[in-house]
Amino acid sequence: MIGESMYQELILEHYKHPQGRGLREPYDAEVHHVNPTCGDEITLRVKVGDSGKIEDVSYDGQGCSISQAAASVLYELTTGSTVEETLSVVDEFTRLMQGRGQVEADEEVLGDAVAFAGVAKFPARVKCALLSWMAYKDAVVRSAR
Amino acid sequence: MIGESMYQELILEHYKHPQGRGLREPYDAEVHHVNPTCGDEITLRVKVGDSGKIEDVSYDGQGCSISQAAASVLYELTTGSTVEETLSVVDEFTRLMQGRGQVEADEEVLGDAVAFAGVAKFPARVKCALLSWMAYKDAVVRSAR
Amino acid sequence: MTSAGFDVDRIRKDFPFLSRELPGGRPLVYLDSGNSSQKPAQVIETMREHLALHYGNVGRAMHVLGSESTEAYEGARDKVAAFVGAPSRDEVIFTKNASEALNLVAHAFGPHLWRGAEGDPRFALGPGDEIVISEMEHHSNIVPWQLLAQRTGATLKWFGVTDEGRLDLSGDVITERTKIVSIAHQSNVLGTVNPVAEVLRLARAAGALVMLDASQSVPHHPVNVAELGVDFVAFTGHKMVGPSGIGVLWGRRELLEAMPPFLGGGEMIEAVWMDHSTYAPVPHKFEAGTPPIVEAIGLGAAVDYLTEIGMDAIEAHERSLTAYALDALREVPGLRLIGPDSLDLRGGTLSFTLEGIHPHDVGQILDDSFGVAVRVGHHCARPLHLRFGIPATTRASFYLYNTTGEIDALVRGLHHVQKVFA
Amino acid sequence: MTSAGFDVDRIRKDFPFLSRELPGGRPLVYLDSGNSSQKPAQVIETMREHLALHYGNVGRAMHVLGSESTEAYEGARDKVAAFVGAPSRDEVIFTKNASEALNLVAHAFGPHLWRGAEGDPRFALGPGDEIVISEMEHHSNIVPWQLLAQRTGATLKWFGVTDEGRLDLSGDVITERTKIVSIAHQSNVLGTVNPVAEVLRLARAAGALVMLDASQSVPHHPVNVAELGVDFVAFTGHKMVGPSGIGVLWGRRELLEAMPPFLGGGEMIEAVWMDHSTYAPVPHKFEAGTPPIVEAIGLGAAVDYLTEIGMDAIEAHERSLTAYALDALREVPGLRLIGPDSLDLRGGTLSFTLEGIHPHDVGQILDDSFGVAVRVGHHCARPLHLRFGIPATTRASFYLYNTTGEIDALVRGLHHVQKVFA
Ligand SMILES: Cc1ncc(COP(=O)(O)O)c(C=O)c1O
Ligand SMILES: Cc1ncc(COP(=O)(O)O)c(C=O)c1O
Repeated sequence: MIGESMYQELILEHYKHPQGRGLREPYDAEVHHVNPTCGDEITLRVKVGDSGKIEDVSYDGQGCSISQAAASVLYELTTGSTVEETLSVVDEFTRLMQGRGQVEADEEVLGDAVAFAGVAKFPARVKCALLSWMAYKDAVVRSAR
Repeated sequence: MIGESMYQELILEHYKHPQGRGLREPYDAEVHHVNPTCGDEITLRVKVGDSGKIEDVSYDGQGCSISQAAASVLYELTTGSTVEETLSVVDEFTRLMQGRGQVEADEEVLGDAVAFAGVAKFPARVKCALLSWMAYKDAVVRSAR
Repeated sequence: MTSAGFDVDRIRKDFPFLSRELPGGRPLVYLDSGNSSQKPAQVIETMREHLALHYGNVGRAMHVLGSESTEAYEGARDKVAAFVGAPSRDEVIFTKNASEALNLVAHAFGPHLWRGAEGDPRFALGPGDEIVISEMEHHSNIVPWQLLAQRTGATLKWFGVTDEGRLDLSGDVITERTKIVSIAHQSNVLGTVNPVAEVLRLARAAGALVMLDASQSVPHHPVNVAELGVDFVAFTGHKMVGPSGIGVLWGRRELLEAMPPFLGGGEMIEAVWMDHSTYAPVPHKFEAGTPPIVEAIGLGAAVDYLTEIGMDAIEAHERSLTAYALDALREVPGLRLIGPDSLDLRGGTLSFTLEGIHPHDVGQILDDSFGVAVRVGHHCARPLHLRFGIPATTRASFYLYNTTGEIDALVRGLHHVQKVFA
Repeated sequence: MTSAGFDVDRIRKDFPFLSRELPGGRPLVYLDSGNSSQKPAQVIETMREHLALHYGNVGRAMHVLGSESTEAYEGARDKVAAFVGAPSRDEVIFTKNASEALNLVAHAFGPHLWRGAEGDPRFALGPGDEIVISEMEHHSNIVPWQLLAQRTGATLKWFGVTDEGRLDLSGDVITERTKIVSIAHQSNVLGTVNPVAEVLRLARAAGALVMLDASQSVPHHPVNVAELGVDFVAFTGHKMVGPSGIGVLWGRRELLEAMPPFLGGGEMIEAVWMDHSTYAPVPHKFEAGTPPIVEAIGLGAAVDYLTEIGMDAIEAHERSLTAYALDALREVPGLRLIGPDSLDLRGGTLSFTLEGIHPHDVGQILDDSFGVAVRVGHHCARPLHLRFGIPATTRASFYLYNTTGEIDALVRGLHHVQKVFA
């Protein structure tokens, strides 16, 4: 990449000190997602509270620093928010990632997750960043059933 | 074509005043050849004398000026020569035509037929020029059976 | 100037080939764009610069050059999608030419699809099933379907062509057994623009899919695939001021997803084991191996170029050239036009015979003596020529860089040809 | 300078991409030629000039531009044929890439051939018949054969790979039922050069045909197809300093003639009627539609460029780079080389893992901080990575323009990567 490093300090921070990592009880739904092209995988659980707020997102998996850090940031951004709020964050993050570097990130919505903007230019890495987020979306849908 | 016209005076001369045109008796073999890509066709007969010399080549057909003129030149170059001599002329003519303009014509062998040198650069026209010559080769082979 | 804002003299400055002089100082008059078009400096320079400074393989590379190439390649897909009004960029598949696009769709049909659970019945084809094309097709829209019929035992049928050079839709060519109808949007010989809506209606009534060979329409008219309402559209870069080596298949996403893959290899997979594979989502499912990267980027530049001038303006310019040429050719004695002789539903492609003179000779003398480049032969549409009982025609085809002066040169040339062979 | 007459500094001047500077004045270190190579000015300029001044469609046109294009296009075929020692120029078929070449041959096999009288028994394939590949193949030499097995019901089998990264020829993989064996000449991951003669012996004993995926050998070694003695060879332009959009299939003439056509369309026919067609002689039988004209011409220029430098000299240069790199990488702690660790029967492609650090991160940091371009992932050889129990590797691959200084940069970069993730 020119000019702007994909490895923002923040991403390395999350990679080295992942937030919320580990699988915990209780949970409403558990999913297992794999990126077949690069072998990255994640197991992810969500617990939704009675108030409709995300009480916990717990996860475990393996992969590159981008996929690991993305899961950590996901944990921070979702826990404590309503399901609806988190899904709009997921949508915005997905839009950013699939924008091939042409899309302006909405910092208001994304918070720390804007650090991943540089990833969008590398189609091969987009999937790394999205792995946990797609797993999260899937888990939330299942938890509502 | 640049520099050197395909339509040498000689070719036009042969086209307008074809030599030996028309089907005649007697003959040892008759063949009918078609160029399926452009629809040109020719019927050609050969008569070989006891001395092994070509006594007559007679032909009829339709096609562009190149194919018509080539048949006329063929008639002139073959009649009166031995089968062997004519086949080496056919070989040289074929070599020239298939040389994609890279091959130097042997005037000693080809005589008037060098006028066709310019045709060799046009793959689509090479078949026009060769139609009667291939028919002749075929007929000679058959006449020997 | 033929329409507001369209300045052919300015356009001609963009095309380096026009700076060539033939021996004797003659200009080069290129009336063979239906065969392949010339390229503007904008396209050539885009390709040169990419090859020199930004080249890397796409998709799989994670470095500066790889990401620059990927961005430019996928950006070209966006441009092409917008150019033909594709509902989604993922419906645009890059092939090497229009022929590959047509073959790709033909290969989606077959009996082997009955085996797997994944087989979609719309692509199941066997004995008794029918494929429908027309008598005015280019060989590239005939032979793939002949080969499909041979592979599967299905029957190949076709619409005829009227004496005026129009599609003859009478008779019950399309039946309940018809699975696919594939016809030209515009004939590369007659210039005829076919009535897509009518063909579509007949096909839909029979439950058949419809493919359009738009090789001769996309370069010359505004084309919107969504408005056309067909299922597949094929076209080719080299005829639309783009480079060789690049073609396009547009297809409805849902159908592309239902189709089996065609070419197998790198980039078209999701995951590979020795005994089976899963495939990437469209469009990549149909782009096996390293694609024509720089060629797609060149096509993107071509689309930019055409868009900037405006397809409406290009169409209008060609229309006025065609009107001029129809008038001028009518004055040549012994000239027989093959195809519609009015401006109604036709493009700028004029094929004709000259009495008593073989087209090969016409074309060669025009080139030799006047530097006028036309195409002669059957133009890869032999059945159409058989239909008209002629082995070959001479064809003049126009594009945005042509002028009425060049049509005058053609007519002068034809008179000379008649003198040479008189 | 690594061998007499080979001057890498002079060569580097031919490659415009080396003039690029990354932010901070860092040079660009390109170690990803196994993925795709860079292009010298000679190739780029040949293409530019042809596009600008000499472009026309090939074969069918009879005018100045058409004949110049045809001459250049067919001239490129002569060059390629000479470059790989093809007994006849007509045995060289231009495709869009190596993947198409491999698919083309795979599509020659099938049960449909039993129907027609023209079917050659060597290409008849059905249930019980076997296709043999290997575990070290690129996806482009796996998926086409998987698809063929699915279409026909034939069985796909494969040679394993030893821990050292060599083809494991033990066991009776090839049997009397084997119809085709297709393996890589050189692995795109391991660098291993496979023992062609031995594979050929086994295949011939079983009466099977042999195809070589030479995508990674033709660019880097002198290759003579006649001496190799195999039946088919595929390679690709973009890996041998040529453009994208062009690949090559070489095949024995007699086999090419016996094969059914693959893609149908213009230029591959002799004559077309609505209900059947006859086909052109090889090579045109397999070149449907407008071919990648300018791309073939660019490949011709690439072949000229490589020939002038000399394939022996290029091979020697890469060999010395490989020796240097093997030594240097041995010094990096936690680095595990996947593939032969001696110079014996191997090319300049080095794949490895770094303990505890994902290759994606290795590649990206190398690029980010050092401008060192390597490839990371499974390099389109996922089964090979599964074989070694790893999801991905980092791969450095060398070409004629690389230097030992660039290998030093790689090693410095790897040390830095280890620091970042420590
Ligand atoms: C060994 C091998 N085979 C086949 C291919 C496919 O070549 P292409 O992408 O040009 O189709 C490659 C390169 O990608 C390769 O390294
Ligand atoms: C109507 C039509 N269809 C298909 C084609 C084939 O296009 P390509 O040669 O790019 O495959 C052409 C042009 O040659 C054409 O005019």
